[in-house]
Amino acid sequence: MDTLELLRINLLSPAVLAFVLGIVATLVRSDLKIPDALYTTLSIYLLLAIGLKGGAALAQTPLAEFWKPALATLVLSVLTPLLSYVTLRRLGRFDVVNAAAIAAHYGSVSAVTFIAASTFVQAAQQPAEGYMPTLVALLEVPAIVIALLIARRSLGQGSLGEAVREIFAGKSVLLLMGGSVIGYLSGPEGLKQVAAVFVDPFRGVLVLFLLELGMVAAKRLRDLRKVGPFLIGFGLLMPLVQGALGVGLGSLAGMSVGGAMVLGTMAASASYIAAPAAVRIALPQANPSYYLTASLGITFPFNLTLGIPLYFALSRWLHGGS
Amino acid sequence: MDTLELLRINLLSPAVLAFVLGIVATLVRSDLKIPDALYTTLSIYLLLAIGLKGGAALAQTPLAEFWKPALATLVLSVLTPLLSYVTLRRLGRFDVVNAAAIAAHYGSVSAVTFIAASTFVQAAQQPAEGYMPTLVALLEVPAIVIALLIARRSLGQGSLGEAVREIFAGKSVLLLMGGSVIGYLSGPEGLKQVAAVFVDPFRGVLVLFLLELGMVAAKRLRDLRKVGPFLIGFGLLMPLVQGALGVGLGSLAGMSVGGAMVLGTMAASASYIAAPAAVRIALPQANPSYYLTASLGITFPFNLTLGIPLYFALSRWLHGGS
Amino acid sequence: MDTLELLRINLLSPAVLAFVLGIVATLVRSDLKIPDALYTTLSIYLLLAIGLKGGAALAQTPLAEFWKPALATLVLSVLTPLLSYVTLRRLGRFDVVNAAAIAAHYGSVSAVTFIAASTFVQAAQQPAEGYMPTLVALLEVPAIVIALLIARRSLGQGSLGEAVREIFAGKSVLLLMGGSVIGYLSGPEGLKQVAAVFVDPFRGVLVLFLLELGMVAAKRLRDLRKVGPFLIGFGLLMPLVQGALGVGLGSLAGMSVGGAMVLGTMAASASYIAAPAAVRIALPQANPSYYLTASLGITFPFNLTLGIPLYFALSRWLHGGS
Amino acid sequence: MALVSLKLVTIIAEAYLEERLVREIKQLGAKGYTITSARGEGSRGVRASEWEGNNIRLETIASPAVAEKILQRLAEIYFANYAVIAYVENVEVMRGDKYT
Amino acid sequence: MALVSLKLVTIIAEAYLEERLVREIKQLGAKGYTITSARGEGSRGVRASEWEGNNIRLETIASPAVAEKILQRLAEIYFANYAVIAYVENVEVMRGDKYT
Amino acid sequence: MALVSLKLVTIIAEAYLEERLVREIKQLGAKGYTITSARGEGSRGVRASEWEGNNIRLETIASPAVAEKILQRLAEIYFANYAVIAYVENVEVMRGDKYT
Ligand SMILES: Nc1ncnc2c1ncn2[C@@H]1O[C@H](COP(=O)(O)O)[C@@H](O)[C@H]1O
Ligand SMILES: Nc1ncnc2c1ncn2[C@@H]1O[C@H](COP(=O)(O)O)[C@@H](O)[C@H]1O
Ligand SMILES: Nc1ncnc2c1ncn2[C@@H]1O[C@H](COP(=O)(O)O)[C@@H](O)[C@H]1O
Ligand code: NA
Ligand code: NA
Ligand code: NA
Repeated sequence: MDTLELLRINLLSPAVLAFVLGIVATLVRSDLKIPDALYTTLSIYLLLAIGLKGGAALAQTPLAEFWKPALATLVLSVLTPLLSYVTLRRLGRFDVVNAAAIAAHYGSVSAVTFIAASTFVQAAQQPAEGYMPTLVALLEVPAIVIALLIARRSLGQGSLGEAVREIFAGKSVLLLMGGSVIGYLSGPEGLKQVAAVFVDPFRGVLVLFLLELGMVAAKRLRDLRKVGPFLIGFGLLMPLVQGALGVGLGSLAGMSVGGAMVLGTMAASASYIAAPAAVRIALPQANPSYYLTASLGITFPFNLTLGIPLYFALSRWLHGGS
Repeated sequence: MDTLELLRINLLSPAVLAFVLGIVATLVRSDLKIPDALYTTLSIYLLLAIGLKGGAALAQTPLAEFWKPALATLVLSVLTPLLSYVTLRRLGRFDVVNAAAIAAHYGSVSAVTFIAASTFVQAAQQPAEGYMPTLVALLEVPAIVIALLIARRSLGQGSLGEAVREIFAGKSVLLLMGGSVIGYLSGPEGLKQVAAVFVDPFRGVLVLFLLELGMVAAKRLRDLRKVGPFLIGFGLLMPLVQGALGVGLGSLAGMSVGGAMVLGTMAASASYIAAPAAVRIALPQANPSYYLTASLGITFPFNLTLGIPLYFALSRWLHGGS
Repeated sequence: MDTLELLRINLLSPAVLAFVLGIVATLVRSDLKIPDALYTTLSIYLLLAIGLKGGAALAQTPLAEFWKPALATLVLSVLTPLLSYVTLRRLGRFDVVNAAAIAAHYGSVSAVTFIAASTFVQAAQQPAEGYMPTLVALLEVPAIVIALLIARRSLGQGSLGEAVREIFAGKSVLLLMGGSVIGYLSGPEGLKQVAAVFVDPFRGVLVLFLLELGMVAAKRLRDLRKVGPFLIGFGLLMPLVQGALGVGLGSLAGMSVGGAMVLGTMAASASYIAAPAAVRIALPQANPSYYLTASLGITFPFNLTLGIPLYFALSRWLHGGS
Repeated sequence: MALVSLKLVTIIAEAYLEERLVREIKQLGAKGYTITSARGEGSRGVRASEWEGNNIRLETIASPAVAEKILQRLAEIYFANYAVIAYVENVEVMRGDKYT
Repeated sequence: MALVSLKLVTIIAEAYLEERLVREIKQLGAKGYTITSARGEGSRGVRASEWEGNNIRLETIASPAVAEKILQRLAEIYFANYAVIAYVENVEVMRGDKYT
Repeated sequence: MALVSLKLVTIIAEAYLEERLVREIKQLGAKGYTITSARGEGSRGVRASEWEGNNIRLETIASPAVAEKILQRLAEIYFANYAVIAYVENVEVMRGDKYT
């Protein structure tokens, strides 16, 4: 399968097409609305399911196999927010607060992009390692904390303590980590009991979720003019840089083609779940137009459509594939 | 299996019994309430699932096999609203606006009745053709447009343009057609990925949906007195006429026993999803008591309980069965 | 498997761990909230599913096998509320109204505890009889009525008639009994059609439900001080007494290890669905702090964690097991 | 534009009372009402179980006489045993005859 | 604290009209609005299907002139064909310039 | 019927602030509150992500003094950085001592 074929498969997957349908719905001003309760339910479901699966897999992973990828992830969690911050300050001339806020988003992980990548490698017969969801938590949390630390250092104020508490108690991280612990403790046996809800329907649920995200992303696109050309470029190029970094480090850490690719996608993706909540508390002065439009309006669609096949091609190439 | 046995099977299916439970809940003034968000979620789910399955099936159907049923459907989409309109004007002495509003409902399709019919023929080991859901969209849209055109011609005013845009952008048609396109483009492979959500649970979800519809229909029944005996008779007899027409045309077009029966049921059914929305815009003066009570309070329960086995018996008979 | 091992299995099941996660979420003041619509949906789902399965199983159970367990259940439905009432009046010095209100809760059944017990015996390879859900309805309704009758006799007033109507029309009993009738009429064949929704995902759905219940129970715990030490002791010891009674009567009635244990758990559990609604109408003067904190804050977590393995050990012992 | 001055009565009560309250206010002469789902806290701590829902916020526009009767009824029957509060405001409406 | 007196217009209408009403009030000069989902009953019995949602309760704080224009427009276009009611109250706000 | 005149403060804010606002108004002397979920638009265009919810509409009936303190606090801490508006009305309640 060459890269073009991969691209075709990705673009014609039900999930990506549902995202497009969501965009279309907004553009034709349809009265379609996903109920808030459904959106919240799907989010809870996805985070808990990611956690459960990761935890159950971790229970079966020998530490010898896990520590290198874990280390690679921690390195990414330090590098990527710093990289974003410096780029935004130096090249983009953003002020401290907004640069840090955006960096928190690009350092952490988009859960839906992560799932889309996992689904993709599975469809491509190159499934990622089972413990990947654990890496999501490992990348997510430190990246946000570091971005907030930078802002605090520069501003010399702010309630970092509360922000960190809030990140851990925040529903995203709580569900992700809680799910991991449940999965770990109850093990593969426990997971089997709940597979009919938390494993099998996973991809189908993603379709509903992406329908909604398409609608939200399309609304964000209306703000494109407000954010300026630099941030648009940033939203398209930074994922490529961070993605390559992630795929490279993952490969170095001995991960499989699929695993390194998913790690790369995680690095390339920008959070719009945990990060906005944390930024809202620690940096309320930051402008949501910037960080939400960049992460949800630009980077998310880019990764979902073009990024995923690209990172996969890169991972295959690094692993000596065609 | 004779017709009585078919009737028994239909009446004792979980879906029909759930409908009855919904009616009972309303009659005994239970405090049971289906949350709005659940109702909306189920509707989105059913429409998207119908579309997905139809699209995926269409991707595998040769045009040679499809064009005749498609033509039969288009003929129905012109005939049935005209028939309803003329009957209501001539025999029922309805004014133009209300006659056209009701005709729009009886021309278009009730998604839930369609699903119940598909489930029934499957249980009777006579499954309908896979492309049926595509026919739903083909019947739905023109029928509404024609009914509105009639009203406009007679009234010499109104914003038909906007009404047509609204029908296409309306969530029902958008999900149905969007789902079909997704199903078509991602094909049977794509459908398989999401089958655990959009295929397997289909009938079970229908149970929940019919529980709610039972409650709504029972509330509508309270308006029976307001709509008068003519509309009650119309709601019981018109489905028979249109159903027979549909089964006949479907059989002529070479469809199977199950397929012709489902087409007949589609013709016999009255929309309460897409049509009310369209009528609301193009004919706001029309009285909802008429069109909702007739379609949801009378025709829907009739089709669900007695109509479905009848149309099936007719289809078998036309195909030379017992 | 010894009792400790059973305890370990129970405590490390995904369901119990999800309950703990819910408690943790409340303790760390997470912003996690289960949407009301989801909570209601899950409740509707669980009650309907319990009913459907019970009804379908009953359709296959010969009366000869069923009447003894049914009788045992009816005996329990009279004994347990009386026992609670007398204990609360004599030992606890509660007034008539509050004693009767609490007795109504401890007489009836907690649906979620019932499901957790059924899941547990299944995991322990000792599944309960299929007709168990029917027994839930048989235990639930008379127990509440009796408790309310007591209060009425003592108070010499109140609208018992309306309270009884309300219990039957109340959504919990309506869904449970309605589901049973649907399951009975459509039989195992009908159940198979909807199994993908009402059977397979059952345990997974329980995880979501218990996540929410953990959050609610943790909030109730804040009221612990208000209810006083007697009620705390009552909430911990009464389940043991009623549970032993239930296991004993079930074993006498010839039920299996799993069946007697589930009946015991039903007797031990305290309702927080049907009973609060009924009490609210018949005894509006009763203080919800008492009955909700005891049933949801104390007895529910106790049964879920320690009670279930204990009742199982007892049932095995009564059946001559290790 | 002919604006008419009327009373807006807002009742906040446990969801569980919805049907009863609607019946009562209709009997007392209210010609319509609007309900939104709400949650809240007051002097009564706990509430009935989640399964019975949270609070409702019921609004009805009515003549001063009807408004007074509604408040009276609430005071007589509901205030003692249920979590219910109510308040009244003056509002200006169009088509005043619609509400009386 | 400088409180400014303004008008609060509340419109209760079928959910289906949400987008249109928002467009209209913005055109007439409203600087913001808040919507809650509602249900209710009035003189028109039935409503469009459930699938189209129930009622909405739309609030907007505006100057007396804009409030009057909004009521006028409702009376002209909506009152005849749709289930809509509206009422006006006086409210005190901070940062009064935000609303005009 | 003894109706007492009090202040009704309505705060519309991002859902995300719910817990904090409730804590604040209790500290300032509010004896209860009612919240409904809302959505809306004002001068701040975008809002935090959907996952954090939309707006809330928080109502509290309080004495004029407490009402003023609440507005003051909002002005000091929230108006600059968050999407929040607030307004005050006069309402008549029964059992006036319940609110003060
Ligand atoms: N001071 C208040 N302001 C606004 N709403 C209140 C107030 N007090 C009580 N409520 C509402 O009325 C409900 C019942 O109040 P209570 O009977 O005091 O528990 C509460 O759940 C709140 O929603
Ligand atoms: N008197 C009233 N008080 C409060 N809300 C009302 C009143 N009358 C009507 N409504 C609301 O306005 C909507 C439309 O009213 P109508 O056009 O009379 O059917 C109803 O569904 C109610 O939500
Ligand atoms: N003029 C207004 N009338 C009613 N609600 C408003 C108005 N302006 C703002 N709001 C509400 O207050 C929220 C925050 O406003 P803002 O800070 O202006 O974005 C909005 O999302 C609306 O729900
Ligand atoms: Na990232
Ligand atoms: Na039709
Ligand atoms: Na019990």
